[in-house]
This record gives sequence, structure tokens and C-alpha cells, in this order.
Amino acid sequence: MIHLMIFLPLLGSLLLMVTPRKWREEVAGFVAALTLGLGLLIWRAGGTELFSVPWIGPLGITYSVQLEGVSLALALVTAFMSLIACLYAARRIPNPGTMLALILGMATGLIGIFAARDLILFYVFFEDALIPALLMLAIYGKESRMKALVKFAAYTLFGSLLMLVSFIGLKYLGGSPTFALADLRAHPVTGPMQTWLYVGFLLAMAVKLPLWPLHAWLPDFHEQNHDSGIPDVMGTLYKVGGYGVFQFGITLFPDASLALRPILMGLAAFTALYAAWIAFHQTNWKRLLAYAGLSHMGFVALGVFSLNETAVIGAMYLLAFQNLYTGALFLSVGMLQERIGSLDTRVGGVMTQAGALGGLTMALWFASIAVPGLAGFIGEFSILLGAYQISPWLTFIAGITTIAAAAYALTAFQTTFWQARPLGSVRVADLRHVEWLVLGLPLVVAIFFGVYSAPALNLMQPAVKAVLSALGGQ
Amino acid sequence: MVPTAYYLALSGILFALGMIGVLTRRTAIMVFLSVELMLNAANLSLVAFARSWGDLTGQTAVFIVMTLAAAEVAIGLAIIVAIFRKRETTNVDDLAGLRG
Amino acid sequence: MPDWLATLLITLLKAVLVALALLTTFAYMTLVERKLLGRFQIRVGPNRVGPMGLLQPLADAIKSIFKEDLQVTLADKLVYTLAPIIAIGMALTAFGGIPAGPAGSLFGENPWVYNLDAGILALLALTSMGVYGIFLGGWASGSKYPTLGGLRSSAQMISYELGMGLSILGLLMLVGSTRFTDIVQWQGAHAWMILFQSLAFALFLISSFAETNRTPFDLPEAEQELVAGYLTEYSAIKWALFQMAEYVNMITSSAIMATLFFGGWRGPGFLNGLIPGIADWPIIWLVVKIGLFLFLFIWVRATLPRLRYDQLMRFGWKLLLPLALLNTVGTAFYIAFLRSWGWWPMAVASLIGLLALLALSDVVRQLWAGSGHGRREEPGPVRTAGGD
Amino acid sequence: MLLVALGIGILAVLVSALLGPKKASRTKLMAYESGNDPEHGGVGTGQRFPVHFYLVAMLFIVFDIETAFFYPLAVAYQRLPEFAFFEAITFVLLLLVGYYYVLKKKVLEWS
Amino acid sequence: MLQLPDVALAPMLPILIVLAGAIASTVLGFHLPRRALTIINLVLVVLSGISMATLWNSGASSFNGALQADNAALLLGLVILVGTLMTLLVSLDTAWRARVSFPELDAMLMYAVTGCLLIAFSGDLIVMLIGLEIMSLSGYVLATLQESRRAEEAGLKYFLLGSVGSAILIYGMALVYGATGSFSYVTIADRVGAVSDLTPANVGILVGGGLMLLAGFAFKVALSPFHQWTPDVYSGAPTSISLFLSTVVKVAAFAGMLRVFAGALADAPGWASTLQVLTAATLIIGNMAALLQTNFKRLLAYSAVAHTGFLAMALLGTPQLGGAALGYYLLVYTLTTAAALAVVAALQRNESGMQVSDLRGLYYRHPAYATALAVCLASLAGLPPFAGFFGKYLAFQAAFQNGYMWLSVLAALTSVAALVYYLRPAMLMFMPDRTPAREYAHGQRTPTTLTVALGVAGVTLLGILPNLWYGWVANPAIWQGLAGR
Repeated sequence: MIHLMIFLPLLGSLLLMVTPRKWREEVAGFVAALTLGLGLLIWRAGGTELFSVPWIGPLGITYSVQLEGVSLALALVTAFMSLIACLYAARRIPNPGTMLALILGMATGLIGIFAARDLILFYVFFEDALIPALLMLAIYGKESRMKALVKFAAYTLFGSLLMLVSFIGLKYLGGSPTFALADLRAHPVTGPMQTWLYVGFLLAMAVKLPLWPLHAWLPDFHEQNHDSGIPDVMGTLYKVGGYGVFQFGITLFPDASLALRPILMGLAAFTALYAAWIAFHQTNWKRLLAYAGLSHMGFVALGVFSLNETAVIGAMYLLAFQNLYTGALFLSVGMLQERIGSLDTRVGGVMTQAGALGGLTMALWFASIAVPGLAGFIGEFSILLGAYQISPWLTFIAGITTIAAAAYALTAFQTTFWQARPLGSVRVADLRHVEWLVLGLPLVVAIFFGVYSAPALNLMQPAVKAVLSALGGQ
Repeated sequence: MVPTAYYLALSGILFALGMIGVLTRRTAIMVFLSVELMLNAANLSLVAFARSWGDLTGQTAVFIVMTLAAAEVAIGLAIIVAIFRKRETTNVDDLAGLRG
Repeated sequence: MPDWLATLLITLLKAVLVALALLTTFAYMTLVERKLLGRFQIRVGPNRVGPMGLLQPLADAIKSIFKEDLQVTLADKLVYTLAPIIAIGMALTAFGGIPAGPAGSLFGENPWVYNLDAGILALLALTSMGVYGIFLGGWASGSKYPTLGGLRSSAQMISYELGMGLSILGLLMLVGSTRFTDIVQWQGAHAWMILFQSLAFALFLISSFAETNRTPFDLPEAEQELVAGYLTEYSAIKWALFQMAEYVNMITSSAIMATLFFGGWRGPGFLNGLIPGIADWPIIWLVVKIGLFLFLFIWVRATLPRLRYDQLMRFGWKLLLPLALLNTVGTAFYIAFLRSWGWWPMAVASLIGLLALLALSDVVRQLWAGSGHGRREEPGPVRTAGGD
Repeated sequence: MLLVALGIGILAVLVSALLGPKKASRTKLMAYESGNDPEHGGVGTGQRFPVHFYLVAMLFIVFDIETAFFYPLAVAYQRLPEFAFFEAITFVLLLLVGYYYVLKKKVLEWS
Repeated sequence: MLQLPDVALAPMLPILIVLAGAIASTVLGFHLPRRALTIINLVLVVLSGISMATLWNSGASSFNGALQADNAALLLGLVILVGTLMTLLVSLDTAWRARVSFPELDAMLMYAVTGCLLIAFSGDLIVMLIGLEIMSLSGYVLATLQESRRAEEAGLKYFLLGSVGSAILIYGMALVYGATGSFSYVTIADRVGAVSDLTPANVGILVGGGLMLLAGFAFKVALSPFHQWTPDVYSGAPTSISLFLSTVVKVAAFAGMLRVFAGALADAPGWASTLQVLTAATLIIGNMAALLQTNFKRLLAYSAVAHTGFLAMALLGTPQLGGAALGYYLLVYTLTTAAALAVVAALQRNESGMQVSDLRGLYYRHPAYATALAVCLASLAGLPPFAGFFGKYLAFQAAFQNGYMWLSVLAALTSVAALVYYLRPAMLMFMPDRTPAREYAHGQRTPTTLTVALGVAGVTLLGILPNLWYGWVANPAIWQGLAGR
């Protein structure tokens, strides 16, 4: 079942190439829904056991996958958002076959990243997810996408190749027979070399997270992507850095994690604040959302790097649901753009004509800025709570971000949706059929888990505990 | 008997001369002749070594190297003539069509 | 006097002697040739300078030396001067390797200047070097006719050199050595090589004519086409040196042919029955044989017309080369599989080959005389310079 | 021998150079082209040799090397005739391939 | 009586079959159209491959080990044949457009392949040298075959630098011979293995010889700073020939390097430390220069230089790991480069290749080719689902495990540059475009398509299941015996 869940979207994507144009949307939607269904079934079964077979025997590369705990939660969110993206793409993009195929292709990569329990497999999925993202940008992007694309790819690969080298080093220096996570844990690398390898690994994750000096690709990436916001959804999902650090970083480099903790937490807190500050100045919705996402990711990073159980759980929780509502927000921006032809945050007065769009968007923003009762709050609160025990000052700095977030979000929202509609501007239509679902479903989920977080927390807690046990219970 | 080292030294000098020729000469023919000089330096050292080891393979190798040199001459001349006939120059620097 | 010095001096002495002998022969050969040609053409020939014109060569020499040595303005000075020196140097050097008698037969010394393991190879190499003289001479003159003449003659010489080199392979297989003394010895033990390798000899002979630029292969000097070929811009002593080289080459070729195919310095064995030991007299026999061949050269010059350039090249590449190869392979085959029959059947086979070639000469000529257009019958068009 | 031979050549040239008269004039030193003024000329001024000569030269190099290979074989032939024969045959066959090609390419046609 | 040489025909069979093709092309070229010749050659190449398969594990050798059909030779030989196959297929379509549709093209290709195989099968330096020269000389001719200014200049450049490389290599060979007294890999390896047996003077000569050999090979495989000819030649020669030169010839040269350095000189001092410097230089220069290219063919040429760096990195590993890595990488590299250049050959308007900007919107005009090209570029860049990734991975691993960590890191960093220049054209192809097409409209022809399909399928398959090929290559015993022990 787990294999099916990983590869079903890819199969669907390939299937789309031979499907007649008429049925592509249905096929894609069906595949995406099926994937989500499979994910839910796995959840009901309480995750899967570790499945491991040798892939490339002589090299010790295995095909080891497992979906449980955090990885399952993230996989579920991925499947869910892929479905949403498919739904919206089918409506918004003319002749959406290629886009749907790319969405599904990327879903496989992402779910694979979460499921992988072998470093090389992880790397493979990691890079696999990159290709559809690049193609989306290339095919549907805007004028100066080439620059954005190159930036995006260069940053990603800069990190990932060093990561690859560090993986090789990890196995070789540790003397592990395979790249499987379990084997590597049994043959740890110790001493200063561990730190170096961790740095190599971290670089990749920091790019993806993204963490402050390595974030420059992010705004361009979002700005140059298609207006509809669909690629952005997938791009948001691709921010797997936090998960990577959590799943592999902490387990494989426990000493180095501890040693580097202050620096990394500092970077994370700075990222959060810095991004919020920049976001405040944005007049382009996409850039604003990009920086908002960056700011959230700073939070996630703060949580993960703090190595505190509460904070880590919060980080994972935030990571999962941030995808949900930031993704949905990108889509809502896409809808806005479709109606008024602009991504500017100062169009004004949209609320009067498209109340439902405005309302749902606002609700999603509330989730984003961590209003209690929505999923974001639980995550951010846990992080702050946990991180405070480690480093009060940094946590305080990061905490300021939440206020900043409210400020930039509401300012932008206000200038777009309230204020006066300029004279002579086009009439803005309200939400129509599918669009209700596209924005509504994520919101419903966000509210649900904001109010009743137990299922998600129950899912994550054991996994986090297990991972943190690698630290020797500090 | 002349010590092998002398031969080696001579062949080294020849080789170096050839190398210098390759690096400084600008016409294809001269470069080419320098290469031949280098080949012959190699031949000389091969023969010298063959003698000092009392082993005939070295001389066989010289035979083969000579053949190679001849084949190179044939092909090199063909190429140079082909170019020369079109452009009346064999100056390597004039072949700027492929710069970059 | 240390040993090596003595050897050196003796060698030097021998070298000088040989050189002088060759030059004298050359000088008188010009005379003999002119005389003979006169005879052939029913006229008198030179008879003014000295009795029977015997002092003619001397006069020629003096004239050459005292004539003004022109040097064309456009010529490359160094190469222009060097070319004749190379030509004569190589020609003279080549002769020194030929043995004129058994070891120690020349007043206790060896009757050869040098004797290399690679005798015949070295000799071929030296004669090839002679091509440089001609080619460079033509090129350095910096004028049209000499350049073309030089090119032609080089092309001709190298083409025929192949035939020459290949034609003696069969002989080498039989002897198993490239040393002249070994070759002569082998012939002493068996019989003259001409018997076993008559075909090869025919090929070698033809090649020799071409190598020395003699009629019917004297294309480089074809006056109708190329004025005087590579010699056009040469005069005085340099011109004389080229001439000298040509004649010395002729002498050398004769000597080689004598050595390779006619028993070298040994006389015919049956004469021993007449005067015991006569066949083993050194030097004499070689000189006699050389003389015969030289006569042949002159005779041919007086008899045969010159070939056209295209015919010449075709002849070399399309007939001589394959035939030489065939001869080689045939000999190889015989040695490998039919050796038990002794050598004589091979002699017969070779002779049959030669006869077949002669008998079929008309058919064969068709083969090499053009691409089947029957161009031979046409009164060949006026050929432009440059033979290309 | 080589020294002596070259010496004679050099000597001859030298003697003549010393003894011969030197009265040069432009016309005398002009290249001979049947009385016409030389069209072009001089060494290294881009005279072109007909390509055919290059072809012959190249063919010679190739075939001469082949011959050179044959010499050691021929000299050592009687020591291992059967094997050497097959070697020689292989060699000659390869040579003939080249020869055939050259023939067919009409390199050996002099128009 | 001399001792009869040990002549076994079986190990030579693959080479002889290819040679037969070459000779047939030479002779039959006057009677058959080139197409027929190419098809004959294709069949012969396949036959040669089959004969290699039958020799698997036989460990046969000939001429007292001067020629050995051990498994390493067979594997490398197969890679060479794959490249040849693809070249021949592509030439079926594009040779006439490049004005090189002579029988000589086939003949020269096959001669070159003969040489390549000789290198792979070589058991001593002389055979290696002969193979290398046959290959190089044919290569010079191939590069010049098209009668155009560009091709001739490319040919001359190739020739001059190539012959300098040969000369250096031969001198190195002479020195190695001087130090060890043998040309045979086995003997050299034996003598080198016990350096203590060598006098200090000989060790010096050995090091010098090793370095010279290295420089000579560096010319042939285009390692910096001996790479200058590569871009000019690859972009100046007709594309189908660039394809051949950049795949088959390079594979063969690496086979030679593998034999010499990982085999004969494995224990010799000196060369490895120099090689790592060269490798580093190549990685940096190749990748950085490629970034600046605007012509796609030239870009691929520089990418070939950059890949040389990776391949050389594999060479730095222990023979067991490095050989395996190289064996895998070479096949993948061949498939990928050949397929990419095949697309260029099919779509270019003229032999100067296409500009990178011409690729814009290719996907909408030639979807299949564009996808294939994208796959190739992704593989060249080393993106995972494609085989190029494992090639790079293996190279990293080989170098890393032999202690060249900094080199791995450097390679990783330069790969980023590589990604950028591969990505740009790849992505351009998918960008919608309204300007008229700038490529040859009738490019799609069956053999080329077949080649491209072969390449893409191979790259994908080997990317997902590397063991299909790596399983054969991985056996360390194969590479341990490179010297023929």
C-alpha cells in the first residue's frame, strides 16, 4: 500500500500523457483522490512497518520506506494539497494536462521524500521533486523566470550535492553496510567529522527550509511562477528542510546537532524576524506570501533546531499545516489575480463585490498568523514554548515575529479587500463552484486541527520521541 | 660503451627542443616538425633503454613508433595541404574561425 | 699509433680512393657515353681534345670550375648551394658499402669502406637521400620549371624506390641477411641470384633506370616539357655536381645489381675449371660487371624512346609495385611450403613469370597505359608543364 | 665515407666560387621562363605544388613503411617460414586493400 | 627455429569483426551505396558485441598476453560498441546533410573503433599505443572529412594537439619501459609493485614516465590544461562526428588510462597526486567555461570536458571501485551524450549546431525530441531518476573512499555550475514561444529517433535500476586484474 501511495501519482502522471485530452482532468483528480485515500487508510492502520529491500546491492543502496508519525502526517498533507491543486488547476488552467501531470509527478517526489528511510533514496526523491517544480516554472512562469529558475535550481543543487557527498562520507566513514537509516544509526560517525558531514547535510536542508542566507531563491521562485498559484502550492510543499533535519539530521548527527544548536537557532530566529520584516514591505501578494512562508519556516527551524520535544512537535505540526494554509492562500491570490489581473496588494475594495473570496482568504490568514483556534496557533505556540526552555532570548526575538505577521498580513489584506474600489475598475466575481472547495477544504482542515489537535499530535508524538532519543535524552 | 644516461640526456634535450618548438612555432608545418622531433627523442630513449635492458621489445617499439610517425606525417600533410590550398596560410594563429 | 686511429686513417684513405675512382670513372664515362652514342648514331663523337678525345673530360672539368656560378635572384641561397652537395655526397657515400672482394683481400684490408649489418637497407636509404638533393635543388631555384622538374623527379624516384625495395624482398628471404658479404657468400654457396630471382632482377633493373633518371625514364630532364628540369637554373660546378651524382648513382646501381644478382665480386664458378681460382679474384670481376651494366645503361639510352610522364608513373605504380609484391609472396610461399624441392624449381617459376610477363606485355601495357581509352594510338596531346 | 663525399662536394663548390668569374646582371640572374619575365616565383612566395605530388608523397610514405616492415620479416623468414607466411599474407592483403582503394580513387591516374 | 608466437584468434574476434567492417567499407565503397555499408557495419558491430558476450568470463588472451579479452576489456568494449552503434545510426540520417556521406566515413569510423577496441583489449603498452594511434589518426581524418573551413580547422587543431599528445605519451612510454624493462602491464605492475626493487634512478624515471603518460592521456581525454582543442574540435566537426569523438573516442582513451594507471602503474608513485590537480582544474574550467557558451553544440563540448573531470575522479579511486565507477559512468555518459548530440544533429540547421536560444519552445514543435533532450540534459546534470546521477555518485564515492574528500566537495560545487548550464537549455525548451522555428523541420527520421530512444531508454532504465549494468561492472575482481594478473 505504501508503495502504491508513493508511486500512484507518478503512474497517474505518466498515464495522463496517453489519456485523451477530454478525460485528463478526471483521471488526475481521481488519482490524486485515490492517493489521499490510500494515505488515510494508512493512517487508520497506524502507519506502516519499515519496508526495506536492497536496491543497488553492491553500493549498499536500499529501497527502504516507511510512513508513520511525522512522515505520514506530512505525506497526508501533501496528498491533500495535491488534490486541491489538481482541482483548481482543472478549473483555472486551459488544457491543464501538463500541469496536472507535473503536480502528480511532484506529489510522488514529495511523498517519497517523507517515506524514504534510506539516504540515497531520500536524495533521489529530493531531486525528483525538483524537476516538476522546475518544469512548472519553465512552462507556466513569467518573463524573467529563467533567472528565478536558475537561482532556484542552483541553490537547491548547491546544497543537495554537498549533501550527497556528506552521505557518502557518512556511510564510508561510519562503515555502515548500507545507506538505510537504521544501519547508519548503528554505525555512527563520531568526532569532528560528524560536524563537517552535518554541515554538508544542513546546507541542503537550509536551502530548502529555507534558512536565512540561503533563502534568496524563494521570492523570485514564487513571484515568477504562474499566477494561479498552483505551482506555489507544490513549491510550498517542497519546503522539506525541516523534515529532513528532523528525520535524518538529528538521528544521524546527534552530537553535531547539539554542538551547533545555538548557531542554528540564532539563524532560525533571525530568519523568522527578517522575513517578517521584509514581508511587511511587499506590495506583491506572491512575494508577501513567500516571505510569510519564509518567516514560518524560520519558526519551524527554530523548533527543530532547539531539539526540545515540545518545540519539535510544534515545528512538525506547523510544517504540516503551514503547507495547508499557505498553499490555500497562494490559490486565493491566484483567484484574486484571475479576477482583477493583478497581484498588487493595493487594489482595494474587493470585499464589497466578492465577499466569499475575501472571507475565506481572511480566515486563512488568521490561520497563518496563528490565531488561536486555527492549526497555526498550536504549532507556533508549541515551538515558542519549547524553544523558550532552550534559549529564551532567541525565542523572544522569534516571538516578535508573530506580531509582525499580524501586521503585514492585515495591512496587505486591508489594502486589497477593504478600502475603496477604484472607480471604473472591473467587477469582481465571487467564488464559483470548485473554488469553494479549493479554499474551503483547507480551511476546514485547518480549523479542525486547530480545535481538535489530538489525532495529529498522537500521530507525531511517538515519532518525535523516537527521533529525539538519538540525542541520548539530554 | 656509452652510458645510457648520456643517451637519455640527449633524448631529453631533443624532446625539450621539440616541446619548445611546439609551444613557440606558429606555422602548422613547424609545429608538426617539432612533434616529429619529440617522437624521435622517444625513439632514441627507447633504443637506449632496450640496450641497457638487453631486451629487443624496445626496438620493436621504435619500429612501431616510426610507423606511427609516418602515418601521422601522411595524415598531417593531407590536412595541412587541404587548408593551405584554401587559405594560403598555415599559421596557427590565423585559424581563428573557431575562437572562443 | 693507436689502433682506432690506424683504422680511421685506413678507412679515410679507402674512402678517398673510392671517391676518386668514382669521379674518374664518371669523367671517362661521359666520354665513353658520347663516343658510344656517336657510334650508335653513326657519327664520330668527341675526338678533338687529346688523342681520341681522351682529354675531353679534363677540359670539361676545367670549364665547369672556371665558369661563372650563377645564382638566380629568387633562389634560396643556402639550399640552392646545398642541394648539389647533398646529391653528390649521397651518391658517393652509397658506393662505399659494396664489397669488392673477400675480407682482407685488399693488401690485408677489407675491400669495402664500411660494412653494415643493414647493408642493403642503408644503401637504399642513402640513395633515397639523393632525392632530397634533386627536390631541394628544384625548389630552391625559386622558378617554375625547376620546381616542377624537381617535383616530378622526386615523385618518380620515390615511386620506383618502392618497386626497388619490394623486388629484393624475395632475395632477402632466401639469404636471410641484408649484409652484402652474406649475400655474396650465399651466391657463392648456391648460384647467382639472377637464376632464382629473374623476375625480381627485371624489376630491379627497371627501377634502377628510373632511380638514376636514365632513359627511358629521364623525364625530369625532358627538354621538350621542362627545359632542363631541376637543372634549369644551375650552371657551372653545381650543374656538374648534379651530373656527377647521376653518373655515380648509375655506377652504384650497377654495382648493386652485380652484387645482388650476379655474384658480386665472384666470377662465374665454371671458369675455375679454366684457370683455378680465377672466380675468386677480387675487384676485377666487380669492375667487369659494373662495366657491363654501364654499357647497358648507355645502350638503352641510345635505343629506347622516352616514356610520357603519366605512362611512367602508371608503370611504376600499377605494374612494378604489384609484380614486386607478387614476387615476394610467391617466394615466401615457396620457401614456406615447397622448400623440400630444393631451390631450382623456384628459379624455373621465376623465369616463367618473367617470360609470361614479356609474352603478355601487350596485354599488360593495356593495363597500365591508360584507362582503356586506347590513348596509346592517339598522337598524344601537347602536354602542359606540371604533369598533374 | 660520408664525410669524404660531402667534403668533395663542398670543395668543388668552394673552388669554383673562388676561381669563377662573377659578373652578375639582372637579366642573367632572372629565373628562366623561356624568355618571359617570371610571373611569380621565389622561394616561399606561395607557389603551389600540384596536389597530385602530395598524394604520391603520401602514398610513398605509407607504402615505404610497409616495405620497411617487410624487411625484418624477410630477413628472419627462414627461421619460421610457415607462420611467417601467414603473417606476410595477412600483411600483404591489408596492403592490397589500401592499394585497391587508391586505384579505385584514381590516385594513380595521371591525366 | 623461433618459438611460435601464441596467436589465438578467439580473443581477437570482436576486433577482427570490426576491422572486417572497416575493410569492407574501404573496398565495397566503390560498389555499394553508403547506406548499405552502414547497415553492414551496424550488423557487424552487433556481431562483435555478441562475440564479446561469448568471451565473457573466458579470460582469454593472445600474443602472450599482449591482447587480453578479460572481463574489463569486454565491458569497456561493449560501451565502445554502443557508442559506435549510435553514431552509425545517426550518420544514416545526418551524414548527407553534413556533406560527409562518403564510404570513407564508415571506413574511418570502423577503423577508429578497431583502434578503440585494441586499447580496451590491450595487455601491453605497445598494443595500447597502436590502438590509440589508429583511433587518433582516424579521428583526425573524421574531423576533417567535411570540406568546410570549420571542419578543416577543427581537424588541424585536433591533429596538431593530438600528435603532441601522442608524442608526449610515447616518451612517457619509453621512460616507463626504461624504468621497468617491459611494456607488458603485468610485468610493469609486478616491478612497480615492489618499488624497492627499482633503483632510485629508475624510480625517478618511472615517475617521470608516469607523468608523461598522464599528460599524453590528458591530451587525449581532454583534461585541463590539455583540453583546449576539445571545444573547437567538437563544435567544428560535423555533429555526428562530434558525437563519435566525444563518446567512443573518449571512452577508449579512458579505457587506456584505466589499463595503464589503474592496472600497470597502480602502485607507481606520483601520477595520482598530479591527476587530482588536473581533475580539479578540469572540473573548474570545464564547468565554468560551459556556463558562458551560447552555442548549444559548444556547450555540449565543454560539458564533455567537465565530464572528463568526473570520469578522471573515478580513476582516482582504488582500481576496484574506480574501475567499476568508470565502467558504469562511461556507458551512461555514452548513452546520454550520444542521444543529446543525436538530437542536435537531427534538428540543427547547419553543422555549427544550434544556439541555446534556438531551443526556446522546442517542446511545442518537437515534443518527443525535446523531452528526450531534456532527459539527457537532466542525466548529464546528474539529476536522480536518470542514470547520470549514479554515475556522478559512483565517481564521488570512488574519489571519496580513496581519500580525495576535497575533490569530491569541489566536484559537488562545480556540479552546481553544471546544473545551471544544463538547466537553461532544458528549461528553454519548455517555454512557449511564438517566433518561427529555428531548427531543421524534417529532422525526425527513424534511425535518429531510434538512437535517441535507445539513449533515453537506457538512461532512464539505468537510472532506476542501475544494477542492470552496474551488477556486471561491480565485481571488483574484474578491475583488480586490469594489468592482466
